[in-house]
Amino acid sequence: MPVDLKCKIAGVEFANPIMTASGCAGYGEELAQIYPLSNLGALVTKSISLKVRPGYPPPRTVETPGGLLNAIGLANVGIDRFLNEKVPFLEQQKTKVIVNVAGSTIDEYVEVCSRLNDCSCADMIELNISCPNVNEGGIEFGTSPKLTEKTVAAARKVFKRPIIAKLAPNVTSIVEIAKAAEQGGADALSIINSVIGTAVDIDSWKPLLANINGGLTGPAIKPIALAMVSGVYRKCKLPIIGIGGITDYKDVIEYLLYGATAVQVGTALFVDPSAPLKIVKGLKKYLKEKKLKSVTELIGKVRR
Amino acid sequence: MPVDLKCKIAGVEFANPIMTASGCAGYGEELAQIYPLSNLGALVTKSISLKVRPGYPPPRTVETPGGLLNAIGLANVGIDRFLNEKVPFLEQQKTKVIVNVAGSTIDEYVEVCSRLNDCSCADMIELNISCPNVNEGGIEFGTSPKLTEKTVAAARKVFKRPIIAKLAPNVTSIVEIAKAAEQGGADALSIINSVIGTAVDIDSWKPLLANINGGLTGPAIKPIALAMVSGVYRKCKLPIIGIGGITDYKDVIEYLLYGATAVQVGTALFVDPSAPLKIVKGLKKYLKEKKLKSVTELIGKVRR
Amino acid sequence: MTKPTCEDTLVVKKRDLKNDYFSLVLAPFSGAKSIKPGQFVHIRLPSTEIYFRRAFSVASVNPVKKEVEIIFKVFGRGTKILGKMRKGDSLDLLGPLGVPFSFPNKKERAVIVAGGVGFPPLMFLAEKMIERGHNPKQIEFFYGGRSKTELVELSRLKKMGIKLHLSTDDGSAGTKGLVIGPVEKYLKKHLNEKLKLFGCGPEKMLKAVDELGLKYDIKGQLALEALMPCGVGICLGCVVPLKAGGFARVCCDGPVFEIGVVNIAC
Amino acid sequence: MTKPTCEDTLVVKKRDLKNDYFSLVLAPFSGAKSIKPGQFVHIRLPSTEIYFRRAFSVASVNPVKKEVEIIFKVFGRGTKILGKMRKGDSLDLLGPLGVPFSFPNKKERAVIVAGGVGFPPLMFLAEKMIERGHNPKQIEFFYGGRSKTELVELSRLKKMGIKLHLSTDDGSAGTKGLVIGPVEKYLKKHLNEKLKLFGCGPEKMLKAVDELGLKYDIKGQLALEALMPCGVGICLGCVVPLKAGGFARVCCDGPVFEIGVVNIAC
Ligand SMILES: Cc1cc2nc3c(=O)[nH]c(=O)nc-3n(C[C@H](O)[C@H](O)[C@H](O)COP(=O)(O)OP(=O)(O)OC[C@H]3O[C@@H](n4cnc5c(N)ncnc54)[C@H](O)[C@@H]3O)c2cc1C
Ligand SMILES: Cc1cc2nc3c(=O)[nH]c(=O)nc-3n(C[C@H](O)[C@H](O)[C@H](O)COP(=O)(O)OP(=O)(O)OC[C@H]3O[C@@H](n4cnc5c(N)ncnc54)[C@H](O)[C@@H]3O)c2cc1C
Ligand SMILES: Cc1cc2nc3c(=O)[nH]c(=O)nc-3n(C[C@H](O)[C@H](O)[C@H](O)COP(=O)(O)O)c2cc1C
Ligand SMILES: Cc1cc2nc3c(=O)[nH]c(=O)nc-3n(C[C@H](O)[C@H](O)[C@H](O)COP(=O)(O)O)c2cc1C
Ligand code: FES
Ligand code: FES
Repeated sequence: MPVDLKCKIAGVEFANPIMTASGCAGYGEELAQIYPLSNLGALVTKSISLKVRPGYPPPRTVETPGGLLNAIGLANVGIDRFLNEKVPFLEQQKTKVIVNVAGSTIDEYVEVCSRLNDCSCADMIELNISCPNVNEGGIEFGTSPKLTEKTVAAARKVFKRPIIAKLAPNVTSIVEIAKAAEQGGADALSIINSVIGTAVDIDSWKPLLANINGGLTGPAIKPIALAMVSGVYRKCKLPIIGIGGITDYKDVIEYLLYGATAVQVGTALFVDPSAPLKIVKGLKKYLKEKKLKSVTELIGKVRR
Repeated sequence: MPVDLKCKIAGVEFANPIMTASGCAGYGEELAQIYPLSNLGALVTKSISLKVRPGYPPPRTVETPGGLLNAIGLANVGIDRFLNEKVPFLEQQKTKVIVNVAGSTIDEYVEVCSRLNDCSCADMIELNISCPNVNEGGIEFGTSPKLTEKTVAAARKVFKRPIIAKLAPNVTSIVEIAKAAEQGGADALSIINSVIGTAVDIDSWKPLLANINGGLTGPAIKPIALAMVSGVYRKCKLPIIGIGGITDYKDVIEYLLYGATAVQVGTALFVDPSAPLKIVKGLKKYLKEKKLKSVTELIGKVRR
Repeated sequence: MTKPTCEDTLVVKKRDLKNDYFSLVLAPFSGAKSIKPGQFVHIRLPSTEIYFRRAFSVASVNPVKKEVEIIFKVFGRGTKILGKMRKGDSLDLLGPLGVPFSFPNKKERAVIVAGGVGFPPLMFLAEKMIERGHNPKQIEFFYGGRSKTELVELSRLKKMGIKLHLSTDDGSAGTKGLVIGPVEKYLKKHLNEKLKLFGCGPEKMLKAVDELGLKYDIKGQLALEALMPCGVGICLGCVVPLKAGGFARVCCDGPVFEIGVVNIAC
Repeated sequence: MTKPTCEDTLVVKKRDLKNDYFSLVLAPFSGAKSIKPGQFVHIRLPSTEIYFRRAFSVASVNPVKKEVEIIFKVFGRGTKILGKMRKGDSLDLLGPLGVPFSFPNKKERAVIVAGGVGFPPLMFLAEKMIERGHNPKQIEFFYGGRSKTELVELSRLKKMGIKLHLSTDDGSAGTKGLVIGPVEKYLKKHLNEKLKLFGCGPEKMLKAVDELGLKYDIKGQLALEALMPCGVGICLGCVVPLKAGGFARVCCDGPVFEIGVVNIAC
């Protein structure tokens, strides 16, 4: 009997629960040269902002034990060029497209979201609220329940299809932020974005990232992300997309057991662009071995 | 010319900046069988609570990429047995002793601290505020600036020698907690305690820790800890003891450059109980190569 | 307890026993001559992929050549790397660690129960008992495994002159079924003798041996396993619950415990 | 661009060049025949200790045997592991990646400037140029290193019949001093000819070649290096600043860039 990998979030159906994480697959063009994107549950784009952003100067990345530190600086082509240059390509791909949106003011989020509302290619948007708010002294939207709710509510007004709020882990209570996002009208939650970290060169005494601080990602953060997914799953009803350190199908199962409906693969794509294909294979094998019919049977089934 | 590894925190002088982290060296007895504790800057004891605590059932640990997840449950002998059974041994060791204190109410902290005030063996105490507060629905003392300040202030009243507040990383703003500790009268800060994490067995679907959630430590968390040390150093005047993922002397230098005055080695002791000795050697060599006279010349010298 | 030492040693001999079992002889280890049966060494793998050490019971020592032998089965990530080590490779050893077995009185009959990869410390125990003058015929060595291929070093055990009782789950060698059946049969027959039980193997087997000891009032010792981050008593990660309440550290309060003391979970 | 493939290959030949330099031949790699000089392969190390791949320029290919040669110097953690690989070990290769050099017109004189471990792609370039009919005497190969022991594969380069100009910082071989001195001298003498510059090596050297190209108005290309988490253009981690503003990805907008385009930092 064939196993079923399909999953559904806010009414959108995905061929499988494996998505690429924002910033880890560009706009899909490079991966499409390696394998058809129809293999993915969804492609999540790099964060799109209102204006083009060149990003931070190099060095932008550091390898750390079990992880990667990055400070890319939300480099992206901006909404205009995204719609003109990237959407035509994405429209041809037989995969769901989730457009990740970044902003430095609520107005910017709104503007980008309303432009995307007219772009049917964007099946969903994912709000990256781990961005500094220029109107509030640079504090991150995602560290304040109030700002989180406001941002999601504002996007909600202009974008008619489902909205995912992508939560940052650098908070005292991610459950509180999750509830604020739910309050604001989010349809789903992506958990987590990268963890703040840094590193310094002991010879030159210079930070190893031009931006000094960066985001820690990769296997090192998986236990942290899992605990956050687990916490939110028990306190909040929204479907969860688990993110952080996923390398193989075993990691995916951990996320599903703790309550995720789908997952995103980020840093692992850098090591192996075909990781999602291997994960899908592994999942199928696992389900067969466990005599499960559908991947959805794993969701939240951790034995406490 | 000999290099100088001595460092001073709140008037207490340490032979070198390398201490053992709480919970990672017991009460010193086991390490003392391997090498004289005079090799350490200080021995930090396991957290001491008012009553004896057996700790959580096994499994208590999981190996993760670049790290360790633990849920020991603050297992310790309690203040009575500590004073009767462990202090006589510690008094004979030629090293500074920092007694780490845990509590589930402010009263418990106060009681343990006042008992320690009469024990001259305790050169300093380190308040572990990453403990659930039973009077406030189990929220951790260290996640609330108010509770942090109150706890430190209460300990301050009864303990006359220097007090270190040990901060938890699972907060939105560690700077805010650091300032609250300073406000409460702390003389120094230990940054950081372990990061909340979890893991699950994909065969049995049971969490890999009996307590489900645990604390992530080891190399995986070093970038996170460094960013927190760096942030607090720039906003708060208290001396900092850097903790998290230190394995070799290079890690120590990163902490010092970002502003730590001393460091603690935790998880690495499990892999190599003699790690502090090797770190001291490495530090000496580095200082010579860099033509520095004292390890204190590194503090905060990152080139931003 | 002898002071543990931490040293780089070399693989001086490697034997590929069958079915993923290997024997490695490591030397020179200055702590070799003080190692007693039941004690273990904590081995750092030459790969930062595996951050924590892995514990292995000592299977034999050569005090003159300062050699330590371990026997293991490839099981997970760490033992896989260990299985690929070649003669001349170096390994960082910490040991000897843990509480050893107490040797039985020479008049006592030792009933040794080994399950699968639990046999190395018991083989070492038997060898040392004989060296100390215990009559090999007074050593009943029950050795069970899933199937014939899971029972290794049989000729070595036979050469010791001990009474070897094999059993396999599938009946491919010795008695068919779990090792505990023949053990209980034996105990029942010899209840009038002075017996001492020794066990090492899977938890289920240990629990059964523990129960047999209590049921027939036979004293003895069990060597336990646990995940051991440190191996020296400082992390409290390796604990097992005690029947009397509280916990004990397997690495330094054990791994050898008296029958009836530990609340063995299965 | 050819579609990159990701495949397990075997080490079919290993040569220990001197002074921590090694050559590895990897095969079979189905992408081998399409690889052009300047392109690189991204290698996954057989150790999860090293999570990210490491990039290596291709030094030669054998399209029939589907072989890919890389030449590297042991430098950090990854190259250390690579240096310990033995014949028969397997390595996961992703490639070919990146923009290759453009071959110069056959009438142009190629002035190739190689610094230290930057020589492999340039050796490959010279080889392919000759294969395509370029007169070896029209290839001026400047090869500089810290000292004699840092210049490897000299006999191989000599056999190609190209004009080899060696230089070392300490004067132990060829001209004493940085390679850039002899290059400038040569350019000045031959300004009336049709010249094309090619460079690969340390940033300081690349910056100097870039400046020479602009100063004497000689076109050419430089192969850059950067830390490359992905190698395929998706992480934006490998960027270099452009003189015109903005950044370019070294892995897929490069590693080969036209002279005058990149703002080379030192
Ligand atoms: C005192 C002692 C003596 C031992 N003596 C021997 C011996 O003589 N020969 C031998 O072959 N083995 C022995 N072991 C077991 C050996 O340590 C494990 O096989 C080894 O730790 C497995 O490591 P790995 O990296 O191969 O597996 P991993 O990949 O680390 O583990 C695979 C799975 O097994 C679990 N696991 C890892 N270690 C243990 C453990 N110690 N107990 C239970 N589960 C574990 C992990 O959590 C994981 O889920 C002994 C263990 C102890 C504590
Ligand atoms: C397109 C390209 C082609 C290359 N071709 C060759 C080649 O043909 N032969 C060869 O020997 N090397 C080549 N390199 C360089 C090679 O990739 C590095 O030597 C290798 O990444 C170092 O890895 P490591 O693990 O040994 O060092 P690590 O231990 O990772 O690094 C040690 C230090 O070097 C830094 N570092 C690591 N990689 C690089 C890098 N790529 N550039 C600058 N700094 C780095 C690290 O940040 C670290 O500080 C090439 C690099 C690129 C990008
Ligand atoms: C290089 C890089 C760039 C990223 N860029 C973005 C981004 O633009 N927007 C965003 O929401 N998340 C971004 N992320 C975060 C990832 O989407 C993901 O949340 C994080 O990497 C954790 O997953 P991982 O451990 O699988 O990489 C980026 C991560 C990396 C490594
Ligand atoms: C097994 C274990 C037990 C610990 N117990 C305590 C404790 O009792 N009190 C405390 O303040 N910190 C405790 N910690 C946290 C450490 O002191 C330290 O802050 C943390 O491990 C980070 O440092 P590391 O990465 O060097 O291990 C414990 C850590 C571990 C791994
Ligand atoms: S393994 Fe650390 S206390 Fe036993
Ligand atoms: S290495 Fe990832 S974009 Fe170039």
